[in-house]
Amino acid sequence: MSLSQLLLTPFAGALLVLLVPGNYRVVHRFIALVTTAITALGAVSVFAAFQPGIAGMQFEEQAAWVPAAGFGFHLGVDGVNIGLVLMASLVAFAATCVSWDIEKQPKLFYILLLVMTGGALGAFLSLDLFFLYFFNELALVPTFIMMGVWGRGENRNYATFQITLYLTLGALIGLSGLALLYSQSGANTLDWVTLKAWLAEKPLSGHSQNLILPLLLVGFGTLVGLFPFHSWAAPGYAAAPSATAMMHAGVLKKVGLYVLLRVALPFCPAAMNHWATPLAVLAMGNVLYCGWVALRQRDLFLLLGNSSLAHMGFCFLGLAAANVIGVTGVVLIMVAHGLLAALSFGLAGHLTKVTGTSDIDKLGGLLKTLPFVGGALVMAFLAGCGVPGFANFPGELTVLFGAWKSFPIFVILAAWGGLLIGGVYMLRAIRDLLHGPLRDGSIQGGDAGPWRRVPFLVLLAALLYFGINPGSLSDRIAPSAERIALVKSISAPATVAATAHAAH
Amino acid sequence: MPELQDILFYAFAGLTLLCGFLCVANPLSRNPVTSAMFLVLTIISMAGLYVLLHAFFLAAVQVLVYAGAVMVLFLFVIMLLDLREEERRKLNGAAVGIGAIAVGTIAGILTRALWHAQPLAKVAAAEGATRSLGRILFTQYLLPFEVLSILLLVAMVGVILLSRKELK
Amino acid sequence: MNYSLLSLEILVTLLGVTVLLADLWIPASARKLLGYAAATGAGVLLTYAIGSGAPADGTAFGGMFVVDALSNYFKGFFLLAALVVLLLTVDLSDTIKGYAEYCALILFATVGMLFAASANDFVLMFVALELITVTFFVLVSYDRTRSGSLEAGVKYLIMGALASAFMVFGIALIFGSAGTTNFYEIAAHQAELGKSPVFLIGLALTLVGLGFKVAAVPFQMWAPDVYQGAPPLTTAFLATGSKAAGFALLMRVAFSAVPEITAHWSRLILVIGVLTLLYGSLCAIPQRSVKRLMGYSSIANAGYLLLGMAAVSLSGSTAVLTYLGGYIFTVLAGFAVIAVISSRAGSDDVSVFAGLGQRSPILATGLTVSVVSLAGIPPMAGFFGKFLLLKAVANHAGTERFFLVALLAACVGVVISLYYYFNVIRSMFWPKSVPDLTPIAVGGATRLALVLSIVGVFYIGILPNSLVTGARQAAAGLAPQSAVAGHAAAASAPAAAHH
Amino acid sequence: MIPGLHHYLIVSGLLFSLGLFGVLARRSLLVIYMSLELMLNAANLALVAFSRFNNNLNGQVMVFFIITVAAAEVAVGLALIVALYRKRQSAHVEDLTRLKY
Amino acid sequence: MDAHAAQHAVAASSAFSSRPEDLAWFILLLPLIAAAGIAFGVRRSPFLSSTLSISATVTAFILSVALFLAFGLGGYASSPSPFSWIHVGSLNVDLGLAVDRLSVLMLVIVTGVSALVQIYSTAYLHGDPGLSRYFGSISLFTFSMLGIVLADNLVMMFVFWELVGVSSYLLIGFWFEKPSAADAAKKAFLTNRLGDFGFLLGILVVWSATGSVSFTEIGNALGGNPTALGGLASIAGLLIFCGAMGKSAQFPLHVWLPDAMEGPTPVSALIHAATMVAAGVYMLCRSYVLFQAPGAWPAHLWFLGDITALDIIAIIGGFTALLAALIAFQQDDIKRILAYSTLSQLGYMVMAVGCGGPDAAMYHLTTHAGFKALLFLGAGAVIHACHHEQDIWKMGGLWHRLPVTFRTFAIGTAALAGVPILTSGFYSKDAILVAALDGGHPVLFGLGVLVAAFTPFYMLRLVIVAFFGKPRTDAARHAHEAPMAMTWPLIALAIPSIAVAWFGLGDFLSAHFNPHFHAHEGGGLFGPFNHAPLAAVFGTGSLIFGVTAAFGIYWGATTDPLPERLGLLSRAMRNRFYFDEVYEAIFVPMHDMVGRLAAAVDRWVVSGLGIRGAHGSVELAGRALRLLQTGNLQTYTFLFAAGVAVVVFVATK
Repeated sequence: MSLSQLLLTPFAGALLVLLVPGNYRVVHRFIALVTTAITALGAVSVFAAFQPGIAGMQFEEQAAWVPAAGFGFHLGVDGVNIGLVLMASLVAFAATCVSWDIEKQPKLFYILLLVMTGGALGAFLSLDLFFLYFFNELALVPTFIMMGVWGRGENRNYATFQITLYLTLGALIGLSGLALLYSQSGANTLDWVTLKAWLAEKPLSGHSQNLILPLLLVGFGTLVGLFPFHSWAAPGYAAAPSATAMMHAGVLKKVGLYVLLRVALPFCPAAMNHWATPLAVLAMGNVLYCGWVALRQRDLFLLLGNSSLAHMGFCFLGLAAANVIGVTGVVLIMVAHGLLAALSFGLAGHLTKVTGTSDIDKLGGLLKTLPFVGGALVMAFLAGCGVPGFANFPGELTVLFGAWKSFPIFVILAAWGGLLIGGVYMLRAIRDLLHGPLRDGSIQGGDAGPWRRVPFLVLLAALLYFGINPGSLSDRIAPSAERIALVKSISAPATVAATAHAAH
Repeated sequence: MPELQDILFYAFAGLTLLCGFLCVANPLSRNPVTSAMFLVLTIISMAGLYVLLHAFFLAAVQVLVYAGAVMVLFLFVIMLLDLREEERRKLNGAAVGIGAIAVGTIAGILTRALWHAQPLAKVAAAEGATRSLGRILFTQYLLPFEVLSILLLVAMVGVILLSRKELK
Repeated sequence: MNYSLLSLEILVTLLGVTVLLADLWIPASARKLLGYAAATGAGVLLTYAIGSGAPADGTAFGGMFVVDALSNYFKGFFLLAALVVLLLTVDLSDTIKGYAEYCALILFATVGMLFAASANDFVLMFVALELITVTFFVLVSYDRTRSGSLEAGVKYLIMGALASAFMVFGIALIFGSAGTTNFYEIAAHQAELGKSPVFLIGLALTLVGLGFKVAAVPFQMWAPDVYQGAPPLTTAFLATGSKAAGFALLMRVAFSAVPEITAHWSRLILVIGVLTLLYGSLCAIPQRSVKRLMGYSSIANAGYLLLGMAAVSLSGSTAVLTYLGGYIFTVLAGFAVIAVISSRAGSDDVSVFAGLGQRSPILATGLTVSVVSLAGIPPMAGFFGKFLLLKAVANHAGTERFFLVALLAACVGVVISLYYYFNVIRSMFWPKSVPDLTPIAVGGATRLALVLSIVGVFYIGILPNSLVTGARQAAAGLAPQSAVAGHAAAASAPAAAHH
Repeated sequence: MIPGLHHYLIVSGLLFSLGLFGVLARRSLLVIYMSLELMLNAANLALVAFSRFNNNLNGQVMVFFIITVAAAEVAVGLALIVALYRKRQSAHVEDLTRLKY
Repeated sequence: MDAHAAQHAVAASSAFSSRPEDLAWFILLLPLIAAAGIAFGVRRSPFLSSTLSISATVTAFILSVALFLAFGLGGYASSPSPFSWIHVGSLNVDLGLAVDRLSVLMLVIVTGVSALVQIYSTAYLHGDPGLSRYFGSISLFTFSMLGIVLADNLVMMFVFWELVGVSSYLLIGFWFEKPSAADAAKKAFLTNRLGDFGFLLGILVVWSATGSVSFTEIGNALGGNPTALGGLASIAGLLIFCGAMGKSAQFPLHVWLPDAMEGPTPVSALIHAATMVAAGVYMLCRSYVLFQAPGAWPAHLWFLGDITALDIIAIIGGFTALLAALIAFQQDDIKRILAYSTLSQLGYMVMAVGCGGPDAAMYHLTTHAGFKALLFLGAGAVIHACHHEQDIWKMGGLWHRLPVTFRTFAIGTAALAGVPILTSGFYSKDAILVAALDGGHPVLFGLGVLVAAFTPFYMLRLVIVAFFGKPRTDAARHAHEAPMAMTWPLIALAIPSIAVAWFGLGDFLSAHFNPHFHAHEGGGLFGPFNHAPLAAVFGTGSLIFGVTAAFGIYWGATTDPLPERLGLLSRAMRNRFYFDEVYEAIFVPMHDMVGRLAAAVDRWVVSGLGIRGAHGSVELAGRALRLLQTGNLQTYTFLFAAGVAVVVFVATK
């Protein structure tokens, strides 16, 4: 499957659903499911065909688009995005499976979901930064409408608007950064490959970098929920329907990081050096602050939302470290967290549907009545607090290794946040939600039936596969990470004095 | 010793401004009819200025079209609507004051700049002869002239539409 | 003299007159035919204008009338706007009293716009603008049984006349200090003229008149009231044709006649642009009337366009033109829906749009597409235009703080606008109260107009190349840009090099 | 003092300002409309003066256009005001505030 | 494919060649296969689950023994070639196995105890609805523990370290509906996490200094340059030790272990006696090379002077040993007594490591694994017989009702108490005392002797109260001996409690740490008295003292006389010296308080003031600004004129 076919599949599916009249509900559902399944299989095949150990782009496709304005259509994958593409398509498939029960206007729902999927895939596949942005924004309206029409909770309207406006502001500020990049580079293109070659010859001036990077950091950082621009996330995910939360928390949120990796690191190296420490401080804001906030949440979705933010802190730390280990770790986390977030939001959605509430205080002992969902949720929670075997662990570990030389103190704090604070709220959630005696909380439905397990099993399998064999990802990532990292590799062993000094 | 036409300039100019002032801000009457009458006077005294500027044809048009047709239209409407003074509400002093400041600023800017305006030609010789005016109008300015005809057509249609009692 | 240059203007005038006269013979029951005829005529002329029939570049009437890429670019859109609005009138013909006259007036206003696009002289510009304005006096107050329409008409009348008065005085001063009113001749002497305060005041007053047309702060006050009060189709035409004509003239004056002075005023334009977009966006937030909302939105959009003009560069002008192109489709799609709904419900309160998703998918799609495009979200036309505008502003943001601030302000403005635009979507898809869910039948002509606009919005959003190429040629046709002094020249240099 | 170009222009500028003041200060739509006419006339005066002193008849042609446009505007405008008066029994600006905010 | 990958492929193919050490792969993976098989296959059948799990573990045990024999007799160490786990820049983590004396010994212990415990569990948990889950977890646990044992680098060790934490979490929380069990599981996991936190940082320090995480390479790097760790040498050691502190429940992270007794008793036997808690000690021994490097502190910690990391470790170990023994004095719950005893013994081992005797620690670990598992399983049999009664004061007179249990329990007690000549416990304990003495820690030696006296005291208290005297409850009166599946493992475990000492295990281990080690002349059963008579005599003396005291106080007692005699001290002992209370009062509320603060800030400042504020002010601005739009033409004209004035003014300036 070529990349353009991969990208077009969801859109074609959306079109197909659009053409089927509104009362053929099963057909809509079926088309959506088959489309995402094909996408997922296609992504798996691309992932398998991807040659590890090569730094450059593979499966490139290019077409002129708006030559008058200097934009072209350019698809391609390297180590940085291949895993993300795979993750996105798996999550999309899972999200479609989870949406099996949508009753209200299913046609519209599936169209929006497929458009969202296409947007996410497009953002990761596009090498022209304009298209990257284009596809990312494409998913905005579906998110908005899905949250509004199918969302849950009292606060839905506010949360929907908040997430939409907040993310747009972030995206626009980031876009300003990209536009500045366009004008300051003088390359008259936003094609990443061309820009990379161009800027290797004529790097941006320090002034330009210092202008562009803050915009990128704040803008795209907001998309990821960089502290203190994070408050959209938790209430937003709490209000979103499961599929939307899965797609957004899992996939779309990563686009911001992806842009930072692609643009901020290689194109603004000097400014990145300059901003690394502030960025690391903000990353601590995510890890510690959001972790602490998560500690106090009594709503399952708010807890998961905040924990998801805390995980993003590791990504920012890796980004600040900016060496090949850190960058590889960031990508690993992005893939892992995408799968994990989708898994947890999907399970939490199921649980909420069955019990009718997401208030942890009203629930308890659910592992007894929902052995599969509960068990999977336990695994998700454990993965969330960085237990080995799940893909998050190698990612976080790698980031810590990568950042250790530059930010020992922050690594200590991050390890504290990840191991301890994360452990506390995740285990508390298990304790209060799944363990203990069964609460009076009314349980109307039952455990997930065999078919309902498919999405969760797929995500779990992927999490476990990459957790046990992270090399299958990191061997693909590392050569490409080498190209965008500031510090190519840490020469080992470094002088001990320097380490001792850094530890002060 | 100022020549006659210089004196006439000051006379017409003074009259124009005075009548203009009485038209917009008559301290004694706020009756629209009074305003209209002073507007007619302004227009007529302006025609005098036109004459001083050798724009004889325009002076005639000014009196005929403006003072004659347009102002009659105004008066006609005033009478038709039976409009009296703006007696009902007092003038808002603050609004008038602020308005005066804005207007004063614009007037200040304008007079300061216009005071230094220099003619482009050495000799002021243009004569508003009807023949030469007509030639320019129907050669150089034929296009705007034709567009104006559409405008008049529109105005006609518009007036009919707006005043017809019952539309089909 | 080459009269073929004026073929479009002449043909549209004839079409208008024909419609006007045909009404005398056509029975009342067949009035729809007039609308169809007018629309067909506009459609034919549109295909003629954008096809092989486009007049070749050239000037007529001593350089007063010019045909170039810019004029052709705009003329296409004017005809398109006329076509869509005329199509929309068809299904509403029963509610329009004096239907033939309405169609004819639309066509006459179009003639004014066509002339405006080609005007290369302050006198022709003034006359063309007056033709548009006076026609709109009538069009705005057309629904004279509704006092809102009349009130809007009077407001437009007074404000329009005031703006005209300023412009006329400005033109007088320009004429006096330059000795000519021709753009090219003025461009030739702009170096000396730039030092003459009389000329500068005259130019400023003229731009005030144009600022009124495009509803730029602080000359925007009329827009919300008039948009709200006028019949929806008039509003549609006002928001598209009249506004685009304003920009056509603004660009011609700014970049063709006095590019150096414009470059000098770039900060002023920038500040006005920022204020305009913020004003429009902020005031729109609490609106319940969708037409009034569109009025404020129109102000906000003028602000973005002014930002592109303030860039004083080829890329900026290209962006303005591209944006306008997409904007016209977008607004037409929106007003098509607003016209249908508000004439049905007798109100344009946002609540009457509740549940539209179920009542009529095509109307819901139209309004959603329009609103999303206005908000600047891909893959709609609005996105690409806004992107180019921001990019043009960003070109200077590296060197000028003002532009960086403007860039960020524009971002904030977009976000604010998203708030009220998406509120419309919200009230369509998840209204606060359970709406009336009876289906709405949509007539064929309306459907056609809607599809045309929606397809246009998507086409420009997804495949903007042809539009951008056209816009670029049009912008490049504003010749003296390469000679722009100061930072503008430096900024446009890379763009020109790319070209 | 021999009246030169600037004298005429000053008169024109002052007249223009007077008209503007009328527009701002008066409440009757008709008087406002008259004030607008005054502003147009001020422009006319300037044009005629320029025409004379610049030795260029084009200005007078413009005045001709302006008068025509003004006449057309007045016709439409008055018709509109009459229509409004019929509907609302008022031609005062304060009564024209149904469309606001 | 590049050279690197090719190398891996070769490594992969060679991993399963015929070398004996490659058996280790099978040993490691068998329990994992069992766990996966249970999870995805036979979950619905408890019988199949248990059979699968047990047969996998037994096979692993047999293979371990084979491997042990191969290595124990051959005496060489080797690691199979590694699989790549993650290779990025200078971070290279391979999945390799360290097969040497240390690990093969541990393999035998882990698989052996695990197999016995599982067999025991089939009876103990007979009929429990979660049996399949239990066997799945226990297989997972065994796998993780084997992973720790076999890991050849710090990161892999950390991975399995965490996995052990998780699987023990699952096992402790096996009866998750019971709030106390759920809480205990959580507590165990989190306390362990605290240790892991230090461990991870230690790995980072070591990696950044030596450039590697592999034990062999670290050893080589430190061998080449003993000061490679520089000023962080001691810190690194202590950080690594943090991990051990968590798993091996050293003060101050000891609080989880007693609570973990909420899990099923066989679980306690397996993880809280023989394996998981031993992991810390094992890890210290495995990374002993780090502690051998010359100690050094960062400049601003100069005041620590000559104190080495090992000294601190020894002190903590000794203190834990004493503290736990004291707490054990006054516990009434049979499992808790054993738990504190375990703590105490672990402290002993850690102290041994700190005193420079990792071989002694490993020795004691080995013997302790046998008899402590025995004791726990015995306790389980008692509890089982008394219908889940755990209070020893509600038992009594069980010795003739539970003959097998009593006899084996007595053997275990004797071993734990360190009865000379007869039991393995004596030799390993003696080795520790010798290590303390040889290491030049007379105070710690004294402490060790003291603990050696306390141990028989509290163990005999348990035996006397539970097994002798008259039955004090109906449950005790009607107790019946456990089924075969439970007694058989007890017997199997009783054998090594006695017999281990007869093999030269101490020398076997010493040879690992010291290549130049030569066995003492005249070893054998009386070796300790010959080589280090001081230690042996003190050890024996303290045993006699403890036994005497216990018999004196508890023989025939129906209630505990100590509280009256000791007063406040007894209360403190009973209440575990209030550690839990202090932690409850400090750590948890501290985090919660910060969390509360953060949540409040997030709600009121970031979301409230920031977002809602921005939203509100924008909306307010909109509402205010639109008031300009009065609808009055005069406002409009005025603003228009004002605008013109401003624009013209600016434009002409």
